[in-house]
Amino acid sequence: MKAAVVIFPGSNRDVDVIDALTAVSGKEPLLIWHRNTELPKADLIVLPGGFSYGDYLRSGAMAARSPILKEVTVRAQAGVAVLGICNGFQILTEAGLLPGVLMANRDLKFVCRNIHLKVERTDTVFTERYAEGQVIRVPVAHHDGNYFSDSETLTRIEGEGQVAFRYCTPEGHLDDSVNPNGSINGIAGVYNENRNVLGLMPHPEDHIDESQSCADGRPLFESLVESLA
Amino acid sequence: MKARVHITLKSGVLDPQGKAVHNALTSLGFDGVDDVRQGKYLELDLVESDAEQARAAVEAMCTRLLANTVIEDYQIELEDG
Amino acid sequence: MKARVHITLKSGVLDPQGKAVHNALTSLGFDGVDDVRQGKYLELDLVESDAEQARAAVEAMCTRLLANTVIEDYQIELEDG
Amino acid sequence: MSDAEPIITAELIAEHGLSESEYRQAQDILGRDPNLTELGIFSVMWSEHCSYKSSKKWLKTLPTEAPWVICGPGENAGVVDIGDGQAAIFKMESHNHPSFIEPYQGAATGVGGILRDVFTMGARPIANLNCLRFGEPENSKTRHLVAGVVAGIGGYGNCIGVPTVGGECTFHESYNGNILVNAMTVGLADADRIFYSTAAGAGNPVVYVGSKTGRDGIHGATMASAEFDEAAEEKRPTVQVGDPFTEKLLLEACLELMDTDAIVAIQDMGAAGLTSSSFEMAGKGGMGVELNLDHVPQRETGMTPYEIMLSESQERMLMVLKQGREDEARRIFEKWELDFAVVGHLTESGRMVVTMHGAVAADLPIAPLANASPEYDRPWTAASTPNEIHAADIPVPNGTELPEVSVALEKLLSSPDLASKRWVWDQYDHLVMGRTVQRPGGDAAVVRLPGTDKALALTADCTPRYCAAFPRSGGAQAVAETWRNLTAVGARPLGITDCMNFGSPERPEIMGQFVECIEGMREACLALDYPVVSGNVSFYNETNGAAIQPTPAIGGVGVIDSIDAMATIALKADGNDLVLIGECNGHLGASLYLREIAGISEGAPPPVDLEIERRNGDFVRKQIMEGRFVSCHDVSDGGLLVAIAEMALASATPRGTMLGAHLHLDTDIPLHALAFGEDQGRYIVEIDPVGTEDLLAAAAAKDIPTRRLGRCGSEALTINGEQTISLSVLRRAHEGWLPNYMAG
Ligand SMILES: Nc1ncnc2c1ncn2[C@@H]1O[C@H](COP(=O)(O)OP(=O)(O)O)[C@@H](O)[C@H]1O
Ligand SMILES: [Mg+2]
Repeated sequence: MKAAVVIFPGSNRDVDVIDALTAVSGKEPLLIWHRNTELPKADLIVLPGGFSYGDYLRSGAMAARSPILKEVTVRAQAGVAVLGICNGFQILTEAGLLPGVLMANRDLKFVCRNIHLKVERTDTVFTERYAEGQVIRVPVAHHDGNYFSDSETLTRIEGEGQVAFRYCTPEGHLDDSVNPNGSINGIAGVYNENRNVLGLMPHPEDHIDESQSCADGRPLFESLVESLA
Repeated sequence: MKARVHITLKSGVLDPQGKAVHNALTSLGFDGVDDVRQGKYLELDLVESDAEQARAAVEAMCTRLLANTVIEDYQIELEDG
Repeated sequence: MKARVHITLKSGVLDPQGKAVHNALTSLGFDGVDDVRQGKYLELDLVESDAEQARAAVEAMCTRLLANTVIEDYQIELEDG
Repeated sequence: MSDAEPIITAELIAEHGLSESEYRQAQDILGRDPNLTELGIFSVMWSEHCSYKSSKKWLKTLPTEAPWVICGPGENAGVVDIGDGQAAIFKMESHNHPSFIEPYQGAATGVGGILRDVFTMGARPIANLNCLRFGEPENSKTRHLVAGVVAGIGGYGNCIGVPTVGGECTFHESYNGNILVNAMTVGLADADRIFYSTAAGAGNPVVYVGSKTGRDGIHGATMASAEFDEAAEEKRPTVQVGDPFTEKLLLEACLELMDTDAIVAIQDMGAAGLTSSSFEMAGKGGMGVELNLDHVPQRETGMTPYEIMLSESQERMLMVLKQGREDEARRIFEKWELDFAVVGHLTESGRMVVTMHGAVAADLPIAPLANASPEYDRPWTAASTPNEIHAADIPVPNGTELPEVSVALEKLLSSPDLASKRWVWDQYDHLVMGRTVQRPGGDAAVVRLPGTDKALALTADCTPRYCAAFPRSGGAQAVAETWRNLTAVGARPLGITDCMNFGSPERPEIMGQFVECIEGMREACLALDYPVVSGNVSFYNETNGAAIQPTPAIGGVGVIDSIDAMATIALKADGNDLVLIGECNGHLGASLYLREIAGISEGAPPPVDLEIERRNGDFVRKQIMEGRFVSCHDVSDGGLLVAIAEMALASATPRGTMLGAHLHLDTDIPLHALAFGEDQGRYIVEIDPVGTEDLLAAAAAKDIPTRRLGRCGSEALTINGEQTISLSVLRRAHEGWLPNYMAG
């Protein structure tokens, strides 16, 4: 699998995802500077976490309008796998590649802690290494992760099975008390219609091996390596 | 020419910032507040001096960058300056 | 009665947000912008119907909570509503 | 000179914080009266904050050397060798006054400033810590200050993408009008690629990079050196707004340029901005500088030389480049969309010649300002010896001992100083970079070094109530506690940075606190082979004549040779033995038990026997490195039972189940003194029972006292088989206080 990581000014979890991709695939990803207007050929495009352009104005807003996003959009429409984590998710929604928006967390505070996620489906290139209904533990670290969409869109993405992950209890129950940011329906990640674009707020790339206290994020990268090899 | 842009959440969209300010005011003893809504405010200094042109430009800025029209409304005021 | 409050950075105080918006507008090809300043905008619904009383109350809210006058200015407009 | 050049009056001199004799000294240096710009330069260069004029004499007594120290105090940050060609670079700095006035921005720019101190030396920052002191919770300002400061620290560190992995956060009325916000950064560099601030090479260009200069924070440095009074709060001087996004760009651009060999010297523009950075770089190299302020990137129009020289705008750096390398450097900064300007060059003259609009705005000799600032031997009085408190004199409130112990434990764990600070660190991204192997909540945070099994252990500590009770043992204890925290995770302690927060040095009793804390620190550093490599002094932390508790915050850094042999505090398995290493004397003086349960704030703090400290710690560390302990926790605030409870609470699984212990606390000292006494130099370890006898024997062979405390098991703490304390109740108390308080 050949992966390309797009770096924006202010990206800061680029290191984390580069380390994860390298550890799991054995190959270092290509690094693409945001000003590039051309993307090399790649099987996977990653938009990493961070604070692109400081997240000033709205998170992801300015990066979504940078030249490279035009290229990313073309590739996404052509079926190339695109993964947006945290700020990457915010950028994908701002660019219109994924439905909905990410608003400020319900209690207006940055939140960094482990949460549990229910894997909603395992028939995608991102999740095939997970078990049906599996609950995984990964950290979140964001200020604007409160997923919102109008009710029409919500009905559509729920109906089409575009929800990728939901915040849940360790036992897999949906419960507002474990929703770290107030996301509607506990949504932590969504796919596009074709399920080749995934955006999620939590950080699977920070739970890759046991020294990080848990390796539940690893299968996501293993899925990609396996299906995109 | 100066443009003043107000970006506010669409009605129906939850406004946690406004709610937090409201709660804080109440706990400081400011009782007579029924509701608080928070938005963004931008002041742009424009080279353009023709009002119509200026409005069209700012309109474009709003839809292309300044507001996320999924959840936000915007309002533009122009002012000679 | 409705109060509209604008909270802006004092002149001379660095406005990283405004600066970033300005840069983004420029790189999107909006050339005719000389400067951008970003502030906050609040709409308060007040029980009070007397303008003078209302202004005094909002004034107090601004100094005690809404603005930090070390770096911010505020401006209050009242509106019957 | 502009026509508006004011006359230098006595009033103007006083406003600039210069004493009469200092002004006379300035006249002597110049051989004439200074103009306004020059007066401003003298004022900031000779401010307490920049010149260390009251503290220098005493700071010099601290041990700063060890074979592994690459660079001690005097540079932007300290540097220690951590093996394999790598170096750790670290420093702690205060941003107390600005944070009181504008908590979010004050704290945020504090983080920004300390980050620059570290990456200016060529290090990539890999971790932040922070020491926070707030007024009593009941004070009407406290909640707002906590919320703002924590959000500001997070806002800056999270955005720039450096994990904030540890710190402390306590409350006391003495900080009601003077909170403390001390920020620490640790960076990583190649040991042979360290960048220093000594200017060299006449003709070399002086280059300004980063953000533009505005009128912000003019006189920040003198503000940090002036007492607060009600009027100052009224005046509300300007504070700066931080721009972490620009700092992130500045960081990447500087590191990119540092990969070349174009830089001769580099220094961030912190307090006193362009003035102190240019004077210090030139002063160290014995060079002169010609600065042309017309070239300084400016955010505002009509700025005067005075304003440009004194501005404390953030996110700026000053460098001396090799001649001819300007274009190469410029390309890098332009790629990162930052300002880049050649603002002058070095000369052989030894003078700072500042011009603007074609006129000379200031012309001063550098050495007398940079290297020969005033130095004071301020009068100080020794602290009186506090009275010894005997456990037997501290009655157990209701006669029957046992229930009191459990009630006291719950109360202590939910007291402001001991309550969990999860509410704080949840707002800090403590995981970004993906290398945090011990998160906040343990004894020391542990951050893995990329590509290796090694790690850095980091901690920050101080116990101000000990320092207030008896500064000398308080100073020693602060150093020892960081050393112990590093040891408890299995790290070899390498060195410390300090942030000395005190009241006005012009008062002999405050100066005495400073002198004696330093003396205690000196003794501890010597005994533990644990040098001071960087630090910062913040005086004048007082309001209306009431000073803060003396607070020498210590940041400690150690190295773990293999993370496989690292220890954590969480209890691990049913049936394991719990053993105390170190001696119990039941010392209750100046303890939290005394303050929180008995309502008494007095008595001598626990004695710090540094020889015992070293012996016990070296023993524990060796055992951890050999993989003998499954968990380890040092005993500090709150004493033995609090430490055991912390270990049990830390064992919580995601589903909330916890592992408790059956404890045998039978002894000749009263139970409450055994449970809550704060004797120093102690560790609790969890060990597989097959190894316990060997451990006890190995300790005995070194004359190290040990005590079997009991065995892990059940979901509660039981004491002497008589009393059961529910862990879920303790957890609720421990985790609940801060969020409940903040929601209030
Ligand atoms: N302001 C803070 N920022 C980050 N972590 C903090 C802060 N305050 C406390 N902590 C964390 O809480 C834990 C307990 O702190 P403390 O009581 O000072 O520990 P100790 O007694 O071991 O020195 C530590 O892991 C510490 O890093
Ligand atoms: Mg400890």
